[in-house]
Amino acid sequence: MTAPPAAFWASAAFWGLAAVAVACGVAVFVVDSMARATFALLASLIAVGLSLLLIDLEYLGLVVILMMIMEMLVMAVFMIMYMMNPAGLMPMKMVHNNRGAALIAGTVFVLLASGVFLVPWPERTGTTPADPAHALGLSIMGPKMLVMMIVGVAILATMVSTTVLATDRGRRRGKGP
Amino acid sequence: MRDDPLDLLPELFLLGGAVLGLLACAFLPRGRGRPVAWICALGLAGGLAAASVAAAGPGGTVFASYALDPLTHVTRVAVAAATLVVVVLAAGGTAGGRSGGAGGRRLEAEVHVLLLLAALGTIVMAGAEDLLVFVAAYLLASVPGYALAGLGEDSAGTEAALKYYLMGAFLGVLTLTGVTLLYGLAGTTAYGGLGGRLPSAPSAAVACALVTLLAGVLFKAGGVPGHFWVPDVTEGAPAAVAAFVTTVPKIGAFAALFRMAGGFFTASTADWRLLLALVSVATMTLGNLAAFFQDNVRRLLAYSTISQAGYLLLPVVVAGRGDLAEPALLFYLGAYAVTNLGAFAVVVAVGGDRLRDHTGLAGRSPWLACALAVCLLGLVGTPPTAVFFGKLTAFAAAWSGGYAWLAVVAAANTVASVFYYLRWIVPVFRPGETVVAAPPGDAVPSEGAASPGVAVPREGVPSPGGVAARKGLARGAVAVACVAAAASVALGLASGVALTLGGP
Amino acid sequence: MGLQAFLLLACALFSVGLYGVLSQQSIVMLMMGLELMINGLIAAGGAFWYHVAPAAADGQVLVLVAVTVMALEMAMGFAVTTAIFRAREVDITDEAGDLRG
Amino acid sequence: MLTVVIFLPLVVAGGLAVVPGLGDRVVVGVWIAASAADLLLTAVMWLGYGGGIGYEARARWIPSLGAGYHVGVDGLSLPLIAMTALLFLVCAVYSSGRTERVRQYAALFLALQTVCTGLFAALDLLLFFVFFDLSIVGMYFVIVGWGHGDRARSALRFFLYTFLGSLALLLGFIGLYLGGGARTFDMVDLTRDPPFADAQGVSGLVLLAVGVGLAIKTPTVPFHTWLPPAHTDAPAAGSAVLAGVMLKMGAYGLARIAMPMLPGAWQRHAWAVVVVGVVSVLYGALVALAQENVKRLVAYTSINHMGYVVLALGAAGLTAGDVQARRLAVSGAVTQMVSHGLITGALFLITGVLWDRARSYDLGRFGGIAAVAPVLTGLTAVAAFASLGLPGLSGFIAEFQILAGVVGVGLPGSVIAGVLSVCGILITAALLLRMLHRVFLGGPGELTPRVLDVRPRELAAIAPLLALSAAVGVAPRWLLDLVEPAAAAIVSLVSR
Amino acid sequence: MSALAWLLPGLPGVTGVLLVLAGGLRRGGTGHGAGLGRDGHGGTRPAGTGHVRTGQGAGREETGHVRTGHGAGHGRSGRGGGAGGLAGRAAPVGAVAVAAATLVLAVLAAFTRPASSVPLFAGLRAGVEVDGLSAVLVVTVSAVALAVLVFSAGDTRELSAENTRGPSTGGTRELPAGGTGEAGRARCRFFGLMLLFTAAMLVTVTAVDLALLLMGWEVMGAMSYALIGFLWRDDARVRSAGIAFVTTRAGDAGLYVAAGCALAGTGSLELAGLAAGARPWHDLVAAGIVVAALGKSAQLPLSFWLSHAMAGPSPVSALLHSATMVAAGAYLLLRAQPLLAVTGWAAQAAAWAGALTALLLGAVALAQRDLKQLLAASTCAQLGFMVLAAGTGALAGGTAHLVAHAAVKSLLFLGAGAWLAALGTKDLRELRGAARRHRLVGVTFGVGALALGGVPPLSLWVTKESILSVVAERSPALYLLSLVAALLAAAYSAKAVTAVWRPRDPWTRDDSERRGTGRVGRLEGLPLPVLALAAATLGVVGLPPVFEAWRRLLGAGGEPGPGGDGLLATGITAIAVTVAVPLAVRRRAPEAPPLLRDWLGLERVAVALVWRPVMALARSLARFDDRVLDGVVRSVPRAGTAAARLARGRAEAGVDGLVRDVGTVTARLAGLARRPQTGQVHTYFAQAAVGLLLLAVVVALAR
Repeated sequence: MTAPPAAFWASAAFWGLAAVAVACGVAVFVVDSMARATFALLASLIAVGLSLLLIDLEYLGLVVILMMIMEMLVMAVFMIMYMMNPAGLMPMKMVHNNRGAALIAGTVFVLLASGVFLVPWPERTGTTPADPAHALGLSIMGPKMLVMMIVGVAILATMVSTTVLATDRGRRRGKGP
Repeated sequence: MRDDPLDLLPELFLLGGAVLGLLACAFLPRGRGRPVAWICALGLAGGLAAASVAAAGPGGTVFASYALDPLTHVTRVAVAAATLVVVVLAAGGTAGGRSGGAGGRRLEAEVHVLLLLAALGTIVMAGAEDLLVFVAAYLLASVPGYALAGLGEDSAGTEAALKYYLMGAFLGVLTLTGVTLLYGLAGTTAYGGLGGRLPSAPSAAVACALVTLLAGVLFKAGGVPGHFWVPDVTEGAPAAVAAFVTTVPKIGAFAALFRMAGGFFTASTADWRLLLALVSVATMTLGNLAAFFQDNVRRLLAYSTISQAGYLLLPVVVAGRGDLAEPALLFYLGAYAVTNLGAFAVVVAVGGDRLRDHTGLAGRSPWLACALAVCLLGLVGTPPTAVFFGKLTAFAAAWSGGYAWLAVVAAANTVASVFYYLRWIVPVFRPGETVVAAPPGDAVPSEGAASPGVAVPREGVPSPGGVAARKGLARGAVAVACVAAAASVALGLASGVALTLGGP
Repeated sequence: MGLQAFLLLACALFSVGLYGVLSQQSIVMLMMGLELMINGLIAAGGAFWYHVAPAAADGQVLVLVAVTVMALEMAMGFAVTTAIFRAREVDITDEAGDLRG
Repeated sequence: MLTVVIFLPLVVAGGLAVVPGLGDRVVVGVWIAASAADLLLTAVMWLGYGGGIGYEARARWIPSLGAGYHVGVDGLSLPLIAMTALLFLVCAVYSSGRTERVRQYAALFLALQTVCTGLFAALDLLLFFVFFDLSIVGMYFVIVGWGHGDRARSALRFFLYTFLGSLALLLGFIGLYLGGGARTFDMVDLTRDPPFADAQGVSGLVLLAVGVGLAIKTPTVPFHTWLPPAHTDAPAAGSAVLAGVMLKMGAYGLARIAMPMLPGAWQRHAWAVVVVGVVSVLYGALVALAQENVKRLVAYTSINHMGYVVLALGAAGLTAGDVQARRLAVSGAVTQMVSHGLITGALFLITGVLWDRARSYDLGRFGGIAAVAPVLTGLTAVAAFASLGLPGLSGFIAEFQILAGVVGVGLPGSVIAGVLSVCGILITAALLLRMLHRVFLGGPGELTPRVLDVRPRELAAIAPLLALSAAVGVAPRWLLDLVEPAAAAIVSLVSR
Repeated sequence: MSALAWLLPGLPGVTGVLLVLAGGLRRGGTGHGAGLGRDGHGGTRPAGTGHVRTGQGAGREETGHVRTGHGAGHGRSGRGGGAGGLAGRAAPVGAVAVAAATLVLAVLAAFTRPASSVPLFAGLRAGVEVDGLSAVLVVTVSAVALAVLVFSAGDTRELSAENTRGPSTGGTRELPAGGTGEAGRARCRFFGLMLLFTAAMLVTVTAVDLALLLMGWEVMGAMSYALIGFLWRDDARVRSAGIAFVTTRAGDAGLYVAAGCALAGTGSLELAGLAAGARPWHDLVAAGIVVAALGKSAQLPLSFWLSHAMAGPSPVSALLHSATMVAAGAYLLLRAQPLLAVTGWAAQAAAWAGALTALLLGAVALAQRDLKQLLAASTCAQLGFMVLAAGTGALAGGTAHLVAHAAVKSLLFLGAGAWLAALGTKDLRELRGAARRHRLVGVTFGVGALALGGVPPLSLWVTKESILSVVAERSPALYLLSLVAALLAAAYSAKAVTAVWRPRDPWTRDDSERRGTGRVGRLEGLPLPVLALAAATLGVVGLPPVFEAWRRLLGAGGEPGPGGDGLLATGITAIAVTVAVPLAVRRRAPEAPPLLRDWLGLERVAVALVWRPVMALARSLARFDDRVLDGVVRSVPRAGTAAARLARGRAEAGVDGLVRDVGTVTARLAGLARRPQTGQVHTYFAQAAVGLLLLAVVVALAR
């Protein structure tokens, strides 16, 4: 009995994370309180972020985790601010067209999953760069600069939009961005 | 790599206009939105001028993912011009009348900023040569739109915004799925790289990826099955915004789709032409059928824009086959934008959404009635309006690309569409009925753009007296309608020039 | 933990999210469904980068964009929800059905 | 000059629409003057015409599509243009007493005049189509705005049906455009090098599209059902223009576009065209025979008369037959177009007089009008006899050429077609005499006392049409000298 | 000289048109005034109409004039009527003058033989030429026309008074209101139409090609319509006119076909070249010509229209039955005789049709009680001889018979017309003693009738025999038939003579049909002796030297001319029959079988076999047109609207419940088609998802 190689641990970690991610994802729609759903979702997101760490994407994984934590906190605050059921005290099950949705989702899953195994994915070309984060930075400063520029403007637009929409009567209380 | 920011001067003008407008919003007192409108209009005008100049300049790819070619140039010009028109329509709403009457809300000055941002996103969408740029631009083009739809802050407007947002978000995620799949299949997101790698990819997977990618494009274009928001948003949003969201995003979406189709669809082994042809048939048929018995002119126009999207898909279907497809698409887009804006301007001017609000319009305002007739007949495709030539070239392109049957279906659909356009035109020229005075609580100044709350009578709830009861017609909107109608005819008559410019 | 495994995870998340999107009445819950779908895409995007084309950073940018999209869509969603909640005390899609036909 | 003739009415119409505060009298005066000026110019053009394509004008329009502003006249179009000018003048005179929204009415008619003239002068498919479509729109507004009865419905039917036809036509034009080697919409070029020289199947389909589009406009059975309601509910002048001018657009298109540009397909399907023509002749006549409504009756005779034109054009494609006879038939077809415009215009104006007086078209409620309106009766009698093809009036000149030509082609089938069509002449005679008897002769009917005789403006409108018909009937050479070279050209083009 | 060829028909034609136009013209709306005054409708709108008439002084004055004429009463010579009255008085004079001039021209043309042609259609010329046959006919036509017009100038009653007082309208009060203006216009129109009628016949007989011939031919038919229906207030007369026109036009259709076939066969429309065509074509041409001629000449089976033609005024009958219209058919067959001979069967057919008509219509004539009907049937019978002549090649004999018969028949009809005007009847029983009361008419009528019966030495005896002698050579059967027909001719002639010459008896009534004038005008009497003289003496053509010249004139081949034996036999028979009939009639007038009285029931057969089916077909087609064809067209938008209704979706249908209940994707698909736009975002999502899924599947499987 040799000790399992690193690949085994990695694999085991991945499957564990995957199980957590999917289970938490399912839990989002199973639990009967919105707050719990939020935290289930956060768990799922974090599990995926962690799984990214397994494939050399440490930077991105962390980004995902951090952003998601922030986002979920915002969501929690939001629910507490506005929603009628902040504490998730009342049982909550609000679905429509449950069977149809399940059927569609199931079909999609079956099709996609079969695609995953049937499609001959391309061979790997090139190797992982020594520092993926550095490569990402170069790329953002290079060929993908426009993406980030547009994303920036989109963030600006979102700020304006949310402000305009969410504040009562436009700029009554708000100022510019 | 070319990355001279001057190549993006038109986009920068728009961005600058938006930012300056935003600053003006922050410093100007409430209710004084006119300077913002001017700033934004200037930004648009600058963008228009810069785009015109750039059209004569050298083409090529800048920033490794942005194309400068006729497709981009025409989109820049068309989007900027159309947005300018909408700004005029919206400004007419804010500046024209009483401030904040009973139940009425005026559009905030931010509307112009949002319009500019959405226009910017639309343009970038058209010019994108990288799927990631496209996704980002999609986001940029969509997000302000959601806010615009909900600007009225009334029940209908927010519902419109909600639906718009939900559809956009969902289909946007699907698009992102498509992008991810394509990336997985090709290992790159640039159009050029995709074109090189896709031929070896399995066709079923590519087909799946293309369909999901299409979801967002069809959302912006208002095509089946991404069309569901169109009627609801058109009805619920302020009229000027409705004019914007049914016109401008379509331009960008079709330009982007055409670029994708020519760029890497053709390289794939999937039968994407069939895919688009099916979508086209479904879109035009559904749009036409659903428009048949609309009593609400905005919904009618909304469905008409859906059917127009179906026709617009014709040249895209045959992208890359023959030299007619691109000029056909570009010309049709311009023609459609002008004509559709004209029709919406009439709605803004009249201020009433029900068909009967338009009865006897010819008696009240013959010019407006003529403009409406020209625009609607233009949408039918009656020569010599511009849409006719658009349709003509589109049919010709489809035929020469081997899709004659699609042209036949489109022609049959056109005939069906005559019915509902005439349902609108005829009462307009009927001798007018006496206009009933509106109850004071319902009376809102004529700025249709400013009054979505009452301009949207619910079905089943009779709106006593109707909103047509208003005495005046919004002057700015009347002017816009007449100019648009004249432009529609002029563009048609001068289609030779337009096609020559857009063609090469 | 090959490509297929990651993709399977992505498929599962995507499908679960899709189910949520289609079935949830509450707008916020629906948005959570969307997030789950994007979550799947993040997993898939990262896996593709690693297993298909690690040389270029396209996949990483893709993940980045996906995260941004998620954040922005959420922000917008909250704003819209706020607006409609204020306008008509509703946070359920089924009750926003006046515009139809 | 031709451009002036085409656009003069439109300019005047624009003026009428824009200049405010014009009295009805002034409007009518301007309207008549404009139409008269147009007729005068047309007459000058006729006198100065020297064969071939005359008064040709070309301008770049949409070079990238190979379409241009290209107009010109030849022996085929000049008579029709002249007839159009005359008919519109006559309608202006006829309508001069109208009080209802005169300005719009006059502007609309003037615009329609431009459209109709332009269509006949167009030498570019796209230009042709533009005018073709606009004629539908204009006539739609005429019917909806000034018609009577169930006008909205009839007008809608008219619009939808003919619009369908126009789209079929458009598809056909696109086919011609794509099929030609030169990628052009120019009729002259397309005629010189007919497209689809070697693609039989496609050319057949294109011919089908073009043919259906034009057949709806002509109209031939079974595409005619829009015609009777549209005519019945249109105002008299509208009916006159619709039947007199617009029906010719279809047949003119066949002769101008379908035959020269798709000669092979036309030859292959000539028998089908002949059959359609014969059926239209007989069907139109028989259905007209059973009508109890004067205007519907006249409308159905239009189907009958246009059937002769289609028959003759079909026979022209029978290349196995005698070429002289085919020329005769085509010349007859062109003559029939002119003749039918004059006669049916007069007949519709006459029914308009009846409606004006009695608000009815019911055959059974009139009778013995000759006693109270002798002049009207006389005019009707002349028009009816002209319509049934009495020698000395234009109908005979046309129909004799057609029938003799069709039979003279000398194929068994053409003889049978000719014999069957001759029966059409007979039925037409019976039905028109029956109409004459029941409305104008015999004992007085219920509505007869209401019928006053023609007013001067009505007489001035109807009489010139009949006089011209008689002029063609007695001395046809002035017309045939113009028509025959064109007919010969068409026959030689279709025989390629 | 060529001008003469055109002038000959042109003179009466143009004059005719002018007269008709003059008859139609009114100054300033007399008709309005008349109409208003008569119908008591004037009270509602006189001011308005006055306005509309733009207040022309003349118009008002004349309206007033007519109203004063109202008071002045019935006078035909009343001062009212203005232009119409003036034209009415001038018209007869002018018409007679023109007819006389035409006769002069005709004689001139007969000697100078002008010919001329002009281009008509591309490569086809239209020409007129006076050759032998035409020369004979133009003179005959213009002479008879002159005689009839002179008679008409005298006969004013039937044309004017009758016209303004239709039987169906009754009421004498109408007569004066229209005043003499309307009567005068009617006379104008009448003479104009008569001249046009003559001109058309002149064109027909001089035309050298089928196109021009057809023109004259059809105009003649139309004029016959206008003249038969001249008294238009009477529905029956108008109907008769219509029947006459449509029936003859049914025959004319043959000429259209013949023209086409001639074009196909010979490349030209020349009458002279018809026989040269190739095999199928000249048969078809001959068939067309025979059909046309049989129709025009009222031969079996189309004879019935001639019975209806009696509805016209008597002068019309006189002209129509003698030298124009019916004669045109015989003329055409004589003209086309070479063609008929070439085909063989066509000649046979014509001969048999002629012989049978002569026989059967002779019997019909014998069975008539009405003088004009008797004469009409006799016309058919006599034309039968001419057709027989054309069929057997007896060109000279047939032509001679045509000419002589023209004189005889116009004489007889004018006589009958004179009596009708004077005595108000044409019933044979009421005409007893008519000849004794108006001696001139009686004697001339007697001469004519005896000539018609073939009594020696009068003209038709000889001319008929000149036909029979040829027939005898060709076919015994035909000869036998024609002998019997000749016998019948003698019988019906004798019946007519007997009827008018028997003394009155107490039961004889005047004015059984209308009010007679009781007298025969001078002008009416004028043409009778001349015509009687012609009827009596035209037999000289049978004298061998004359017949020889006649044959040369007509260019006929070796016809034997009337033979002595034949003449003797037919003469004696005719005399015997003529003598026997009055005796037989005196004893007991045999009741004729109804079938014969009713013209063999031909009309009923035609109505039952042709008209009713055509009308039934027309009605059913009209229904078909309204319901089926149109229905199909209508159903398309209906289907479209139905689909649209479905597509639009309904709020009240309980969408939510429905959509929740449907569990399967396929059922959802149905929901997608029916009501996509539910307003519910989640249904939008589902639809979009399913739509995209399906698209993906389809496209993935497509390749």
